[in-house]
Amino acid sequence: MTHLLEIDALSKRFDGVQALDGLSLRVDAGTVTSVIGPNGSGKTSLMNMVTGFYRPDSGAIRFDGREIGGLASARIARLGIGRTFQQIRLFQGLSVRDNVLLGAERRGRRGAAQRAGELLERLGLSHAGRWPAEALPYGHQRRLEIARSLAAEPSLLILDEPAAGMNPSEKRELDALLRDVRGRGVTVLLVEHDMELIMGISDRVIVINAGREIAAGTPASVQADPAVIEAYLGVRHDA
Amino acid sequence: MMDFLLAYENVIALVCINAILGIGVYLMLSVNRFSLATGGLVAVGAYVSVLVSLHTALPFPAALAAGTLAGALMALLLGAPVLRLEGDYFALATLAFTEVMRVIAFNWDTVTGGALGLDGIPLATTLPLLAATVAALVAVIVIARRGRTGRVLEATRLDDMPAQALGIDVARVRLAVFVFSGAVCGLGGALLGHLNGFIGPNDFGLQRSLDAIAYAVLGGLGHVSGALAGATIFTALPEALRFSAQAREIVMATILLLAVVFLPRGMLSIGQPLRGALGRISGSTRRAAPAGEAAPINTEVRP
Amino acid sequence: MTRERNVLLSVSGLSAAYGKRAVLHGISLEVRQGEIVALVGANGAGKTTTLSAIMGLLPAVSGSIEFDGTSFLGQTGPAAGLAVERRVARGISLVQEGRQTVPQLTVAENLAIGAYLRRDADVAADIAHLYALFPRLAERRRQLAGTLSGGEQQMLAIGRALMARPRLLLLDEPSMGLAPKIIARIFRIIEQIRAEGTTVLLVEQNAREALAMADRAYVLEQGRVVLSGDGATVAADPAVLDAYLGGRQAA
Amino acid sequence: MEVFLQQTVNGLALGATYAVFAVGFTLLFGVLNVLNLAQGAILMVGAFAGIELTTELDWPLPFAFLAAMLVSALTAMTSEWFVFRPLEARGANRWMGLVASLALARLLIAVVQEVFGTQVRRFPQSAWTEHAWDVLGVRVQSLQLIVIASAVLLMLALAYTLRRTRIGLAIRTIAFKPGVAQLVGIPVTRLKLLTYGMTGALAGAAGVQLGVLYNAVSPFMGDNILLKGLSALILGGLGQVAGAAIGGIVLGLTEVYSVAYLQSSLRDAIAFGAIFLVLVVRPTGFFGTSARQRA
Amino acid sequence: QVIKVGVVQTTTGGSAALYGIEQKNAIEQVVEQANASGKLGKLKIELVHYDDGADRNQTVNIFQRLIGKDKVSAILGPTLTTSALAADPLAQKAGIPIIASSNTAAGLTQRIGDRLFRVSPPEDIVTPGVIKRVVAQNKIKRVAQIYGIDDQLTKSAYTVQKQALADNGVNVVATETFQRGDVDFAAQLTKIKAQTPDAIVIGALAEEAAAIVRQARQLGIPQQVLFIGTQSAISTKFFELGGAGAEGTIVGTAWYPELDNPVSQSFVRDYEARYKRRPDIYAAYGHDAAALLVEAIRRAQSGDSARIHAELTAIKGYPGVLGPIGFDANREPTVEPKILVARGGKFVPLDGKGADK
Ligand SMILES: Nc1ncnc2c1ncn2[C@@H]1O[C@H](COP(=O)(O)OP(=O)(O)OP(=O)(O)O)[C@@H](O)[C@H]1O
Ligand SMILES: Nc1ncnc2c1ncn2[C@@H]1O[C@H](COP(=O)(O)OP(=O)(O)OP(=O)(O)O)[C@@H](O)[C@H]1O
Ligand SMILES: [Mg+2]
Ligand SMILES: [Mg+2]
Repeated sequence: MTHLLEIDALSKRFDGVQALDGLSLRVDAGTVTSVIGPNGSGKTSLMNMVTGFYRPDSGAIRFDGREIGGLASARIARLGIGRTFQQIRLFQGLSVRDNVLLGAERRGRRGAAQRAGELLERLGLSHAGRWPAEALPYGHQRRLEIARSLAAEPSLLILDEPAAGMNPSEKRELDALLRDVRGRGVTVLLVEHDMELIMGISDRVIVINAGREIAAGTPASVQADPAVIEAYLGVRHDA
Repeated sequence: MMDFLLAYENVIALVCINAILGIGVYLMLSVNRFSLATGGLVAVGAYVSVLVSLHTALPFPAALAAGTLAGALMALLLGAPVLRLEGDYFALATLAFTEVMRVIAFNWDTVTGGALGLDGIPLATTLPLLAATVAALVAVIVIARRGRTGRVLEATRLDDMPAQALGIDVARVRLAVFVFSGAVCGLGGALLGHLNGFIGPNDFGLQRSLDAIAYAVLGGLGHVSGALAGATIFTALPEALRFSAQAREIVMATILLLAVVFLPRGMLSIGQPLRGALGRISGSTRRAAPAGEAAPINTEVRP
Repeated sequence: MTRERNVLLSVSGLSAAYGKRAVLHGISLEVRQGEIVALVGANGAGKTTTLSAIMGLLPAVSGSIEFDGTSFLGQTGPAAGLAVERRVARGISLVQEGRQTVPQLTVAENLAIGAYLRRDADVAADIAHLYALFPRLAERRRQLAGTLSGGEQQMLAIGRALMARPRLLLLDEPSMGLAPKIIARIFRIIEQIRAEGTTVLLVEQNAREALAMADRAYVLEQGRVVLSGDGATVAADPAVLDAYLGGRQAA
Repeated sequence: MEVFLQQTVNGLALGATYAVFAVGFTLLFGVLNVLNLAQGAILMVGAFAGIELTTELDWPLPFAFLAAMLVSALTAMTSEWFVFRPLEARGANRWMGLVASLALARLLIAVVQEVFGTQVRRFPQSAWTEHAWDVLGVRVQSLQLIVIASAVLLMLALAYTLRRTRIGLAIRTIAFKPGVAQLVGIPVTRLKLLTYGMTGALAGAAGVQLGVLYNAVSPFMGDNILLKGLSALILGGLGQVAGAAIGGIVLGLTEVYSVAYLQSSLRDAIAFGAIFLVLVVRPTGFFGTSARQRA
Repeated sequence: QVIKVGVVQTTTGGSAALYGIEQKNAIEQVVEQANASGKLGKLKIELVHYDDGADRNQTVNIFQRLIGKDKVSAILGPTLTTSALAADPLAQKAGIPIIASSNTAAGLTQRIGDRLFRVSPPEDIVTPGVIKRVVAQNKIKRVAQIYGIDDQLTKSAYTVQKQALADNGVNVVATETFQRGDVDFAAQLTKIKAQTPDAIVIGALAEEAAAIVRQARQLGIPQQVLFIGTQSAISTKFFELGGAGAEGTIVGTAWYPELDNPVSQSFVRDYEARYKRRPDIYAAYGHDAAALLVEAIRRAQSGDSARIHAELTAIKGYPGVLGPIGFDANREPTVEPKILVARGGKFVPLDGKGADK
């Protein structure tokens, strides 16, 4: 199997904080790979580096065999990496539909409109197409972010805590959506704290702590790992 | 009619030129950058075109082209380092640029004539030409905003970070818009230079930049027509107030202030419902956000 | 004690709207002294809106909000409510959804402004206490809040609200974005502050824990209260079970 | 060497006035999040108040100085009340605020001109303001010392207020996130008004300082200082109070040294060129921290 | 019959308003007196004043309006030379005579054309004589120059001064500049002081010149270093703002308030009575501009621009406040410059009683 994303010995330091400390990981094409870890362990920083929002201090990031570390984020996005933000970043003041249209920006006008319609439908937002984005309830804003990044048709989709603010039934819908996305050949790199979602959907889970990998493997195996329980789960977590 | 034209020809010409400068500012506002470079860029366009007219045998269109090109080129040189700056820092860097340009104009006697300026410039700028220029600019912008370009600009204006995540190279977009804006300002300068037969450094200071911003903002943000409305009102009002010789300045300032306070979305917001129907994607229709939710459009924070 | 004396917050017939869009349609709920009350519901049900209205961030269209026996809305009409900061001064504190910190202030400063209205001498001790609760914040005390990780910011937002020593704490999805281990800790903290005398109105998507801990709960759907009762009863309701507790899958 | 020292003294006195003005400017910028371009006009109003009191009512300078601060403070607060607050309540774009401040400046200048005329005025001279010492061949005027000392005092007072009192923290909170400020019980509206008052007072102080030091009080005196204030602001990093103070001093020295060692006609070009370079090298000014919010 | 005359003087918008207002005041005074005196017969002059806010674009607007709408017979103004360069050609083209009273740039009348007259003697008429005299009298070898770089008036004054200094073989040891609105000249003056010049030649308006002389003395530039200024310093403001520093400043000019000339003396009296302050030199220029126009209209007995123009050309030796005044072939004023020195709060003739040294 080919590695769609390969990260080698990635490090990043902010004054006083070693956010990432020589982290390496692989994401196989067509899978859902999850990254979990305690708050402040470096997950978002990692995603910021993969998408060009942070510049790595050292280490390599290869996407589809090509080095992308330090490239501008727009370049990286155009190579096929889409993302959502942990702190929701919608285009405030634009309608829900226009937000998605902007995601589909690189497609032709007609195609974009059609695709936006489909995505809104799929994410249950069609009723709100004309609302200003900030009028959506929090959970729906998250969905809108996902719709927007899917509109750009990425081959790798990075989701930073997509389930935050969703209730269990909504999480089930998210789960279904992610399966659907994977089914369409999009690789998903997921950051989450929701164990049910993680355990249900992940093909592989990587656990980091203080910027370093402490465990990796199938959901079941990491869940049973005492180091993971100690650092992250607190108690054995059954799902 | 003839009489009216005779008495107000220059006012109308100034409305057009100011509208062009307002459009230059509008362009930058449409990518969320507050440019105070107008004065400097207009100076570059004006001096270059006037020098072409005075020192070469080239025809007027060539002088116009030279001014436009010079404005664009200057914007390119300036934009490369300066556009990295965020929000207000960008505004202030462009302010510095405008001031430096003014000082250069005062000091470079042999070329600019210093404080004495340049005179004897052929009066080539005509009303039809000005009107056509404004119309053409408005048309280009309205058409461009309709489609893809409009959406890209809108995303760039609203929030850099997600725009980049969607593959929009906001830096490139801004530079392109700045260069276009520079060309517009350069053209405005060239036209201005050939309007009255004289130019001097004091025509191009910070005041010019601030006025241009007032045109764009006062008319109504979010649409080119705002710049037109703003330029018209701003330019014509002092003339309309000619009757009150001394208190004119007070009246003028008061009207401006009231206009801003009572029409905080710009003069065009008088016809708000109409516009809402017209420009959905270009519109900056903002609903009331719940209090406590600071919804900053710009991405920067100031630690 | 009479029942009246026991009620700290009483909302009745509350309606609220964003512009023309009505969102709350006559909500009534009560929070008694020393209780933990949970408010659950789907996305968009109006939970956040309810808290905003109680806090005064959003004017109520009609209905009444009484805190500790005094009305927040006044006689002069629905919009003429008590200003937010006055409600804070009366003893209500809100932790907003989505990690609302002041990004440009340091962690320590964020905590300090939480105690803005306090004039007692215990502020320093309270800060120390908070650092003990959230050691991560202690490590980062000089860091600008805006550069914290999502979870760290959430801890900070909760900490800031606690610094006000409120009588009634409104929590909007406090567990959001926190690691499981921390979530467990947050819930313990909530119980602990209740034990120390603070009343809590809790909005949570993590409904299972919330309901397990709550004395009473209200279920909101499309701006209406559709179910209420003590925590266990609500948790046992089949509809709730399915929608908010992960249904059979988790049961 | 003597010349250098003399120029340094000149630069410090000039820089001190810039600093006082810039500090008020930056404070307001921090809270209002708008560049209040009427600040120069507010300074001018203060200077006129000072001059009227000293020349027409024969007030001693120190009292006139305080009164001028008060008048400017009231002017600023009035403008908050009638212009900036309604604007904000109507959800205006911050650029609208900027245009409003321009209009306000125009109005203030026009009114002062109408009332007091266009003539340049000066403060009365007295023995103790005209005194000068020759120290090591450097001419130090009592006025320069007074101006520098009052500037330092004002800035220390402000720094103390902002850094060491809860008001200061509250003001910074309002500046950054008014929503949160409300939620912790900060009386946002009142504190904003207070902040306007403080910045106005600083502008008034700078106005009198400039007036006594250079004897040039005119309705247009604000235009020039506004530009200097903006520059000091850039140098110091927007919204940075300490930065603005240092920025003001640095600007004063830069101007003076560029006259002294380069060419006086390039004074502004060098000052602004320097600002330009600073921005290019350090995109958030000398003391500004990174402005970018993390993803 | 009413004859309309346009007055374009800056009364708002920056320092130009300082001398715009003075000119406007004097012009109004002259016309009112003329109308009242009955010397115009059946004619009556109506002034149409517009303020251009020191913005030459507005000046052009105003000229178009005066010509196209108000149909004026003649125009007095505008205040600034930059405005004149932009607007005067309009009047020239329409054949309407203009009399300028504060434009002093060399060669202006020839550049615009035969309709432009001026009463303010250009710097190149006044300054060379002053420099020559003072240099010879005080054996001046080294001078420093300081001037306003962004003002037409001061810039042209500087150019003429520089030429005159060169012609007299004087060594310019420092050339410093400032900009409009600058209030601090200490840096420039410190630099000048270090060069130990014999004199400082100033190209500045009254207010700036006052600040320069004052700050120079405060910085310890010794009393024997002479100041040589321009005619714009002829203003009570110069003494008020310059204080003790003003003492000894030498200027060349066509007029000063104490001028021993009955027309001037009655003008000063009337002006003081009317406006509660002493006129400055711009008021005097404004006066003569208006007086000459009134005289031309009186002679023409008509509002016809061409006839007024012809009469203006013909005027010779009219008794103005500047002395006998008329226009030469280039429509420049024929007045005799005088050299003055500041003594005890006023200007006195350098040759006269106060002139020691
Ligand atoms: N721009 C920055 N400046 C300073 N420190 C930073 C910056 N970005 C991240 N950090 C620090 O780096 C560490 C890792 O942060 P990161 O956001 O990657 O954590 P995370 O794993 O995503 O946590 P969470 O689950 O809470 O979102 C944190 O301690 C954070 O404070
Ligand atoms: N600023 C706004 N303008 C218009 N409508 C809004 C606004 N904010 C919220 N709404 C609407 O009000 C309704 C209730 O929203 P609210 O945020 O209270 O829901 P919630 O129950 O908190 O949801 P979540 O669980 O997603 O946070 C939603 O339909 C939402 O679209
Ligand atoms: Mg994170
Ligand atoms: Mg909510």
